[in-house]
Amino acid sequence: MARVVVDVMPKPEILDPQGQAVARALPRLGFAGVSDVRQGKHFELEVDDSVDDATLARIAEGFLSNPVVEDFVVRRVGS
Amino acid sequence: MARVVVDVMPKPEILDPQGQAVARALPRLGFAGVSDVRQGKHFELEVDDSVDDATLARIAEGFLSNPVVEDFVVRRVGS
Amino acid sequence: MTDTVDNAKATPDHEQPYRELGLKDDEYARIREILGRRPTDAELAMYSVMWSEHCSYKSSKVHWKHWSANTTPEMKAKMLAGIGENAGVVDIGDGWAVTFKLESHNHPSYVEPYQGAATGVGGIVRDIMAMGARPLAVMDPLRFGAPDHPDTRRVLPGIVAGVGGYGNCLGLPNIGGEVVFDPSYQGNPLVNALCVGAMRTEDLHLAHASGTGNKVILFGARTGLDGIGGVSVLASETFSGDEGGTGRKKLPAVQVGDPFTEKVLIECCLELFREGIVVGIQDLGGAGLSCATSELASAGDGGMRVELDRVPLRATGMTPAEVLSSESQERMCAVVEPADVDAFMRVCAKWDVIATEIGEVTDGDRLVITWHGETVVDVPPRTVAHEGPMYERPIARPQHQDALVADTPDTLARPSAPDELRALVLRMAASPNLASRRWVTEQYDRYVRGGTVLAQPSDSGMIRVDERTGRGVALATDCNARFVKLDPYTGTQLALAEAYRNVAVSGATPLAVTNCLNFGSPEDPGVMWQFEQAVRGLAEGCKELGIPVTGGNVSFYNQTGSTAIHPTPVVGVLGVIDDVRRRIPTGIGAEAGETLLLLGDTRDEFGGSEWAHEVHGHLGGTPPRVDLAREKLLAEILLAGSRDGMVSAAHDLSDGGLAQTLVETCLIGQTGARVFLDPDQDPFVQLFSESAGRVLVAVPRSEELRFTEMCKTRGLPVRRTGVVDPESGALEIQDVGEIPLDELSAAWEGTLPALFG
Amino acid sequence: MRIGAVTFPGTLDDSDTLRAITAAGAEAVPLWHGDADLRGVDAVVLPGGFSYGDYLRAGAIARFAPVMDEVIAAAKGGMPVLGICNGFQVLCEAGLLPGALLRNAGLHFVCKDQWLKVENNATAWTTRFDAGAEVIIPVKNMDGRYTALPATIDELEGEGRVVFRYAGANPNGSVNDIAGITDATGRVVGLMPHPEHAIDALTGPSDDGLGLFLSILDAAVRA
Ligand SMILES: Nc1ncnc2c1ncn2[C@@H]1O[C@H](COP(=O)(O)OP(=O)(O)O)[C@@H](O)[C@H]1O
Ligand SMILES: [Mg+2]
Repeated sequence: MARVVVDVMPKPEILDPQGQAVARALPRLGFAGVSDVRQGKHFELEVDDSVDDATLARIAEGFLSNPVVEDFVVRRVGS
Repeated sequence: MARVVVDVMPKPEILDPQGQAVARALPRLGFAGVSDVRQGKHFELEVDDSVDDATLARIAEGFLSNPVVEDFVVRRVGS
Repeated sequence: MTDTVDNAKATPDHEQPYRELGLKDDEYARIREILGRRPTDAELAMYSVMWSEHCSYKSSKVHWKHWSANTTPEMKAKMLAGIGENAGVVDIGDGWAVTFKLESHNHPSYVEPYQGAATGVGGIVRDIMAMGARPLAVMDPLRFGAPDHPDTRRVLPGIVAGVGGYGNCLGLPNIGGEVVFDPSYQGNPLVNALCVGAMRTEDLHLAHASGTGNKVILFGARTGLDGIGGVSVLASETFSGDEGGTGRKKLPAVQVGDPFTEKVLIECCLELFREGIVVGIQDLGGAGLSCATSELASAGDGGMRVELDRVPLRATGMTPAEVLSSESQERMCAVVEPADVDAFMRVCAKWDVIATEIGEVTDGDRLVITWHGETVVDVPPRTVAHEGPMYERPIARPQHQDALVADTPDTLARPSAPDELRALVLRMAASPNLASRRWVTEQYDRYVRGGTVLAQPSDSGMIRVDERTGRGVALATDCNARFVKLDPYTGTQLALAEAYRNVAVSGATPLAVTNCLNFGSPEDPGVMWQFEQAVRGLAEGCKELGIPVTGGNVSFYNQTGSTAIHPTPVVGVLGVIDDVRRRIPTGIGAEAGETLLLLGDTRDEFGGSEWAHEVHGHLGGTPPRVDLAREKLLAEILLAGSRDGMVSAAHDLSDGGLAQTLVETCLIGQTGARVFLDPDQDPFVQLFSESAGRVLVAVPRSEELRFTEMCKTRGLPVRRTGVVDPESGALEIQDVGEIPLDELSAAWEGTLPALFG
Repeated sequence: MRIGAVTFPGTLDDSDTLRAITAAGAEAVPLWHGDADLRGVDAVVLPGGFSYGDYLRAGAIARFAPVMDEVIAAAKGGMPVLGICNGFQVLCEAGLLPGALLRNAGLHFVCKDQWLKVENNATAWTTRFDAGAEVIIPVKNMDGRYTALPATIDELEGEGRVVFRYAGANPNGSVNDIAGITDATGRVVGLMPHPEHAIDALTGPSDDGLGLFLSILDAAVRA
């Protein structure tokens, strides 16, 4: 068993209203110094050792993210 | 300038229908071997070097996550 | 280096990628002729988007003569703004003006269903805001491929979630729409969106830039690289290999919407209008700033100067061509008198809306755009916005049309035994095109703003406009594209007739028409034949009904490979009702012992019917006859019935015929009924024929005689066809059998959740 | 009696809430998120919608608005506060009510006419209802699944602080079918369904929702 993390983020050129909402709110809450925020999704998968990296990439690209508007990163984080 | 990542996840004892929907769909799409999926949020912040860890923790705990139902992890990922 | 006008003059032979931008050789030559030189990159970007089919209507415009030829002065009388404005406006009385329009977002919704559909809703709402109106409600006529096709499973849930996600967050009730499945839409679903808004008649704002010295203000979201698509070939020309160059070629042509920003923008615009501090306002939709600046200038009486580098950007390194073509959402452009600029900025600041003065109205007749002090655009605005190319495309009736018409449904096997008919009632109720739309419509907020009087599953959506008097409007959109395929002229009139009837059965008086004409490639003479027939059919039909077409939208190139979709001219009809409290509901059972009356004639008409499609996969023959005089008479009778309290429920007959109407009236009203068929006519024909011009009404016992007499006097066929039976809990059709409501409900409600749940 | 309704950026049901307050016979007072001022009202309603787009979490950003400092202080001083849908989410984020509202179990936005059982008719907002009465009121939300840690649920149930429960099918997977709760004083109430959309059978499924607004008027008369 391995734990795999997939982070999915809006592509840099795509509008990210969620991140913007957070970025605009922070100064109002008294937090200075945060110049940009982007918000995406974080998945944690419990994966059988038999599942190889190529399969993980296919899951991340074809299902967990929408390649038209999102990028993704897959990481194995130990068993 | 530093990049800071905050991952926010539903607490283990809280039902996560989004993660479950993913876990249920994967076998149907022909992907075997994924036994559990949980879905949370992933934030990427561009932060001034003056912002210290305590402040980041306050942002993550008091704002980016809801401690009643969520856990969070803060990581600096280099400048 | 930025391609300036001076540079363009100095380098006349510089090769430009105009073909990649969709311009033909002669179109490019004409631009050179207009300008007396080659265009700059920025000018080329502007002309290429504004002269695209989508913005210029170059293949369809020649057919607009049918609208004008068929609009009489009486029809014009209530029209405050018509074709050519952002949206048509009609006077509904009590000092209220209503504006409404349909638009398509088909291709983006196929690429990215959620965002494509969401931004489709966002765009049509901004069109309505640009008229000075408060948006009141939206509708979403949708078409998908085969229901069990895997791609439909990808596309449908995303589109529905996108329509809902945007509209719900924006705070506009969804009051109706359509969900139609047909393999012809495989690979090319249709997402049409309608918005309706209202304003006081004196508040009507037409978008134009007049008054030398008036300021041009861009407000709303920042401008980014969204939707630039094709224009990035210019960037790759200018830059080479760096981040601003080839890397951008792969930019997605999709936009991401932010309904929250749009909601705030609506409130901000309404406050600006209330304060009387705008001369004109224009939304930024397709073609972004290219469109807004050239249209504002073109519609005004002067020129315009714009400092493009003042536009607030979201991305770094954008070129002027990219800024002009960006389709970033949630932006508006206003023309403001200098004395009002401060007040304008204060209102925007209150709503946290970014607003930037980007230019001013000039005397003269040029649109001049500068970039850091250098002139990158210097054009006569009318040549961009209004005087684009116009084509007289070849028209030819398709060769296979005769064979299609000859292949009638007459030889298809028909059921006759009672148990076969009973089974067919259930099968049809459960068929994907007739089953309950609840799975879709439950994802839409119907209550927000508190004015929704009728919504799904009623024949039309109804919104209260004036809380004091109860004045309101009703809207329906319809199109049976199979009918249009068989006979585009008649089929389009049938779409008009159905939408008209759907408005009338709610007790409202039909007043005006909008449309969204979804067709295949205009370069196919067969498609242009369908198109021309459809436009003429609609225009002439509207004249006969006495209600004008106030606007619409054309979407061409809806095809997969060389196979076009069924021609789908979606028709939207708007009606007015002086007091929404006298609306006619769809479901029966309000009063015990109501009588069911069938109005109109039932003929053996199955060409293009749902039965032929569902049971036999057959499409051929001719569509049902259309009789617009009959539709008008029906509407008058329903109006009189509603005024005098003679009608307690009404539901029209359309797809699926009488059987489906009975199923829906019983299930929506949660009440049983006993139905007697005419012994002199084939029960199958009575139950499933799709003859037009028919309505089922429920009238209280005490009104039966009076209502029937009224119909007879006016020459409308009426047949007593059943009674409402609250006790039975079943639909009982004489000589066919009894179907408990539970069983009916399971059939009708089960299909969409099973397919998409 | 003056009852305020707060407009945040992205609030949608504010005009409907003001209409409902007026229909009940009180004076409806619009309140603005950016003003730290309750304009002398006797009770406050936080209406539904998508404040700040609900982009971070429903209610998470609105909870920090200047007007909320006043609402929180007033609530602690005993002023009746009603949170409807997004307003309920804001109250939870602000800590005036326990628990949280998460994405619907079905993962879709749900808009439907919903039967509710009135479990507690002793709060400031529910005295007009009979205990155990069933009422029909629209529910419409994306994030309506009430959730709290088991100890919190036990406490709410034990103290009778569940005010409304979904009757029939649970539309969003809320724990114990919880549709609305109250704080320990019975003056701060939050619910997901929309009583302001059920004040007239012309534009809603019933006029059952009026009961909440009439109840608070009664409370003012008694006080
Ligand atoms: N995509 C949709 N969005 C909203 N409402 C819809 C949608 N599709 C269908 N509806 C509604 O469902 C009901 C039934 O639709 P339909 O059978 O097409 O109506 P009709 O036959 O009267 O034109 C109508 O109230 C219609 O407005
Ligand atoms: Mg109908």
